[in-house]
Amino acid sequence: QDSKLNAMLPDDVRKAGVLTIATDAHYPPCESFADDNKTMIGYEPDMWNAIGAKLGVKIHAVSTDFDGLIPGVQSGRYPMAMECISDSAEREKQVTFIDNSYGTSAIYALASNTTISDDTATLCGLKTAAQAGTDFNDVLTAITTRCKKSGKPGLTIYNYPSADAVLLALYSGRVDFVMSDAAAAADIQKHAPKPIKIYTNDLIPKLYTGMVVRPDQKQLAEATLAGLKAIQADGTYDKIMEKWDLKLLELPNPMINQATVQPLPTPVP
Amino acid sequence: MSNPLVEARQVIKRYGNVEVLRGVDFTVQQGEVACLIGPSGSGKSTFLRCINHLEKIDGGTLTVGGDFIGYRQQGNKLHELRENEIAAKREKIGMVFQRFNLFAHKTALENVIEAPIVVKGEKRQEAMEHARSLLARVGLSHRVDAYPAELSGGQQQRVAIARALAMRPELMLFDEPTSALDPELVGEVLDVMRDLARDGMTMIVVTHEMGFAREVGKTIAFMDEGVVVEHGTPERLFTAPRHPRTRAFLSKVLKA
Amino acid sequence: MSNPLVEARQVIKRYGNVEVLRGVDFTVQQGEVACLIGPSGSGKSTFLRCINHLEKIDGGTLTVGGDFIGYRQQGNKLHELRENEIAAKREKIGMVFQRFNLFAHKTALENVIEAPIVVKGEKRQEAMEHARSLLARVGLSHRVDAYPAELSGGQQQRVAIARALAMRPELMLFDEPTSALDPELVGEVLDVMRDLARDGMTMIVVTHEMGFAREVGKTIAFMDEGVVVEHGTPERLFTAPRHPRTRAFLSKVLKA
Amino acid sequence: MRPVPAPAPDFVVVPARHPGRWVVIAVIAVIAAVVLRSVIINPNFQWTVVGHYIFADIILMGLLTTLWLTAIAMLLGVVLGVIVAVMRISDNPIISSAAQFFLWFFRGTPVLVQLIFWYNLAALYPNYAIGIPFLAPHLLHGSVNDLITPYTAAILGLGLNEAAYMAEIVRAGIMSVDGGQAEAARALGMKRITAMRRIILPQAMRFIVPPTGNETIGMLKTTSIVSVIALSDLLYSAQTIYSRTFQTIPLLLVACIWYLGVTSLLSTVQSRIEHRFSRGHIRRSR
Amino acid sequence: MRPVPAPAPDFVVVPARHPGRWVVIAVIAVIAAVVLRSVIINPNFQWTVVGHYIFADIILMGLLTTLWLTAIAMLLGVVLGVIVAVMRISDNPIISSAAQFFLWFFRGTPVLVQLIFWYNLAALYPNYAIGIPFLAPHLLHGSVNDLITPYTAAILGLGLNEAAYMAEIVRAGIMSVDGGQAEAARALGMKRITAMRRIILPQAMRFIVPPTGNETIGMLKTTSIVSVIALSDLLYSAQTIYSRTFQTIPLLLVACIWYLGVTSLLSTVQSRIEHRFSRGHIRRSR
Ligand SMILES: Nc1ncnc2c1ncn2[C@@H]1O[C@H](COP(=O)(O)OP(=O)(O)OP(=O)(O)O)[C@@H](O)[C@H]1O
Ligand SMILES: Nc1ncnc2c1ncn2[C@@H]1O[C@H](COP(=O)(O)OP(=O)(O)OP(=O)(O)O)[C@@H](O)[C@H]1O
Ligand SMILES: [Mg+2]
Ligand SMILES: [Mg+2]
Repeated sequence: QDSKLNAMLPDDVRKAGVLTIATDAHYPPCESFADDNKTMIGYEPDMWNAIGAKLGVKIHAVSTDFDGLIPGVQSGRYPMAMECISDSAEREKQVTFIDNSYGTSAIYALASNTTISDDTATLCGLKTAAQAGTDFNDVLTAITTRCKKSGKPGLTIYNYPSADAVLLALYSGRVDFVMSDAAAAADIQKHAPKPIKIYTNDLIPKLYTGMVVRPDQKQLAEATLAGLKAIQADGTYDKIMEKWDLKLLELPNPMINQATVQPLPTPVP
Repeated sequence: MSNPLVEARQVIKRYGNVEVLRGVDFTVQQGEVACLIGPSGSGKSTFLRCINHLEKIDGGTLTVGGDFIGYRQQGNKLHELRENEIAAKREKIGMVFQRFNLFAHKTALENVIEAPIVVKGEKRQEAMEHARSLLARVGLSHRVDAYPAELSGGQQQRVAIARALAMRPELMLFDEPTSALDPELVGEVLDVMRDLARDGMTMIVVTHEMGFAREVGKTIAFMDEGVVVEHGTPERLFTAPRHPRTRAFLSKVLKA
Repeated sequence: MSNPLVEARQVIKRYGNVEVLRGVDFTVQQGEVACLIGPSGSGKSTFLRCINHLEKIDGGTLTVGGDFIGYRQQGNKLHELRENEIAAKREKIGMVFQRFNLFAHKTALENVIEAPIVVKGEKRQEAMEHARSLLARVGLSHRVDAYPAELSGGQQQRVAIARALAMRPELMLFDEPTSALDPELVGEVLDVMRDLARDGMTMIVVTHEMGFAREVGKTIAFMDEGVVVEHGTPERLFTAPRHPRTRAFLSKVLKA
Repeated sequence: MRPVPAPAPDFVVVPARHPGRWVVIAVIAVIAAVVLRSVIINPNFQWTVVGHYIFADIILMGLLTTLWLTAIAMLLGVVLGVIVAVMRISDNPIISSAAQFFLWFFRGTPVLVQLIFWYNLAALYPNYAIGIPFLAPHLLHGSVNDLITPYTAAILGLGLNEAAYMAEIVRAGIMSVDGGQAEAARALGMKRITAMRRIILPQAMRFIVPPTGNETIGMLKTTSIVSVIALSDLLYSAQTIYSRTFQTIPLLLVACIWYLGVTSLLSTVQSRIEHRFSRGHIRRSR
Repeated sequence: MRPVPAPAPDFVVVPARHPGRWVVIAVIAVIAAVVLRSVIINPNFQWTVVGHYIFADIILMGLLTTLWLTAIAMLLGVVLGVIVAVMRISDNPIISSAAQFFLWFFRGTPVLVQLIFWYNLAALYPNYAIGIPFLAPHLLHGSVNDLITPYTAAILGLGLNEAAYMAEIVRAGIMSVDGGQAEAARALGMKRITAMRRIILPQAMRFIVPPTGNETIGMLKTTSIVSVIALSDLLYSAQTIYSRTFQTIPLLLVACIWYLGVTSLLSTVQSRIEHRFSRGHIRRSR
């Protein structure tokens, strides 16, 4: 605990000594329920606990369906939400991001499918799926654009409401490959009923992901950012990312609303 | 003879544009049995329903025991009452329907005790005792726990009479109480009504049972096309009807 | 006289453990009008319903036109028919109910043409013409487009008769066709039935209208407790009933 | 009875007054005004965003999906529901148990599971083959995934599920029709099935229509469950947008506005149908 | 009529045979066996996983949530539904329009939206204050977020929504009771509301129970929508597990088994209640 950091917190949070964070604990390895179905595990829980310790508050994490998440933040029911939410200019109009890592995606296919490779050309004309409303769809659109440019047929894209529905479509042979979070690779491979292979692609961009607060909660955002920087400084951040095998996604110089302050390049199809 | 319980003057009732009652004049004395006869559609039921204000009248005056059922009188102003205020006034008027209308989900006994308990707030025990004595009076002591669907028509109608009597009414209205019954069963209901008349109950009976009307009725009124065409004692009306319409009607009914 | 259209021998019908018909013997000749009388619950309706196999009998034999309605005869074996095979055989038997049972969602005309079209496959045009003539015959030409709820009881019953006649039946069954009617309206239905009898229709009529039974009935059968107690010509039965139960019943009904 | 008395003295009738009503009207009006005002000025509702999306292509496409899915699922539900209801009250014990099993199974499992099951039939049975044993063992065969498109899965899942609920409604309706009607039909020589179709069912409609209105309006919202099989209805289209832009509340408002519109329309249709089927049923005075 | 003929010759009655039935039974049995076998041996169903989770604490906790949410929501729905239905057919135009508005609004919007709305009322109105103007302006006040817990939001959302659907069902039931019953009650001096409570509603129950059974069984599944306000019912608990383990199909099977069990129970209860309310209503022979 750092009393200087503690002083940065808004009065109500500091007095209560508890910070409520909303999440949807259905996305390993970001967060999911442990076998007891009470404890949340994942790199984000580790991170929010570490930051909470620095700020001198207990973290109270609540799992809710995504549809309730943003209204919950906007109504003040939850001061903060954290769910591997990727930062974008559009979203920054609604909430303020405290970015804490990179996020990226990967291509998953059945190992029995030997025609697919890292080369975009091998994907043209196939059926694919991704979770609705995610940035994965932008990648799929980019792949289609490149295929069309080279005179090949584009992708047929299906959208599902959850990551597991996307994977089920892959296992049942309904689609040839899917696009999902790269961070989840280990879990997916471990639990898949059929062998899975993972591919990368030069059209897959890097994004910032972070926690979100209501735009008028400047003070909370600044305090959280300070807490994040503190755990980076003392090496806790490194340990967490290493533990979850995510060293590649470490964000060295976190900021508030980084997607507009320091935009990342988008690969050109 | 100077104590009219029901007094109707120039009662008018319309449904939409149709004038169903076109100025009914009708008086019944305390303790008297008045029979209403007339062809189908002449307005007999409608008039009966006006008496206890199941229908609102559109003209004329209609009092029961000197009281306007649907209004509160203040000087020469009649303030219309609301449905719930009228409900309380209906207690003193019993009504028996052609189709019995017993409460289908309640046994005979439950049918009889229902209104005394929920309307008058009688104690259950008291109401039960009274109900049992009424059901005995109409000859149904052995059927108190039967549901209406398990009773014959005649038995149902007798329960309906007991149900109306349970409210200790001053006036009983009967709307063709036997016309839905098999001929065999008619007798048992008329017997009960005869009995009531003997005990001095004021009754208005719409009926096609000319024998009953002749025997029990103190006066008979013949209605046609929304007016009382003719009235008088049974002897006079049945033997020397004055109006041609009365004559035509009687010849048709008495022949059948 | 040697041509029985309906022949019942020792017909037995049970509901659960209760024997409702306890060996009914009954024969009706072609072109004859037979009336069934008897107290309530004696099994008159049940027997009528057995004739067109709305109820299955549990013993005895019952034929219409020499044909077992519910069975196919092969040698001395009776093969039970399935419901749909029986349906076809019911065509030749018309039935009129006490409560009319007109199809509530269809106009008078539609009620009459329904069965000829869907059962017999008559052309709509033909069926309409026939229906109109039948409705004219029962005096309802002006009400062909009315729904049952818009008709008086007597009118409804006349439509019901026209509906049964539309199937050109060989036999008509009437189950107390006038007992749900106001006395004024009884006449119009009985007139239609008289007319039918005059035209030679074979009819079985359960009725409480003793006047009609006496006038039109060729034979009268008195039923009590599930058996035909006594039968004979109207003159004989009404003036000199042999059985004490017949006597008791007649005295009660004729008095009312 | 007395001789007719002189005409009644002229009373003046004062109509019943309902002072309470006016108070209630006033209170409701005030509350409505306050709520309306706060809804309009409350920045959380982001009315400009609502205005921007209300006629957006993706929303309209979603609405279309909602509408045709509802229409087809209800059609299938009603038709199958009537069949199952009639089977359920059949005298034939096999037919009636088959119907009961159908009811039990499809009412008893969540429609989500049914959808996932149909859609992913291929995970369980990747290929199908219909044939005549020994002669032509593989007359028809192919991949189950080709056979079951998202559309067929959606229609099967929603339709069969709805059929189970409708069957219960239709059964209750049939039981409410007076027994004399069936009797009269049988006495005229109609087969059971004809009597059912021509006489009983049309009269049962009076009892069937109101709960069916409920089911239809419910189905309008239930269709959003097809998102699990990659179809996008009205609500899900809104969700897709706000999961990207985080404008949850205004986009839910957009969906609500459309739902309310369609519901109003359906309610009007319902009362028309109700009116139509009450033909011949004049209620006795109350 | 002829003299009674000699007793009938002894015919032998051969009961109707239904050869079709046996064929159908055989076919159904074969199909059932094939399906059952393929369900049992198909590795995709992962029966060991099903066995592992069927009595898992989290599943049982979810089941409990489902059950009490269904119970409370249906209770609120039925009670409010009856009130709204009675208001809807009131002679008083204000009361009846208020009821109509309620129906329109709550049937017309998705329950998801209603839940989010209630739960996040604070986004719109962060604080509440109830008081007497001028005298004690802030008799009761506080944060709306403290007032509306997930539980109150779930009960309000599901209950009010259900009330709208129930109101329509109750209205249809009331309309089906013979008008003579109300008339008789009025003639005995009962107030409208008494007649409704003691005479009309008990008889309307016959028509109300079957669709209410539908609603209850539907509600059992609808409760899973409370996941948006951080409550976890049976289905959502299963989803929580498989979102981690990706054992989608066996966990859905676990949920289905419980749903089927509860549905069977409810169906039994329903037919008992139906039986009870048919008291005094002997159907005339068919
Ligand atoms: N609720 C109503 N709306 C419109 N017209 C009505 C209504 N009730 C009755 N009428 C009409 O009023 C007239 C009188 O009906 P009423 O029932 O009083 O006659 P009635 O003398 O009792 O006949 P019946 O002997 O057939 O019972 C009839 O023409 C009838 O059609
Ligand atoms: N479906 C049934 N189940 C059980 N008992 C029945 C059934 N139908 C009729 N009964 C009984 O069978 C007996 C004969 O009834 P039925 O209706 O044939 O008499 P009825 O002579 O026509 O009498 P009514 O003149 O009252 O019509 C009665 O005791 C009746 O209670
Ligand atoms: Mg009348
Ligand atoms: Mg009978």
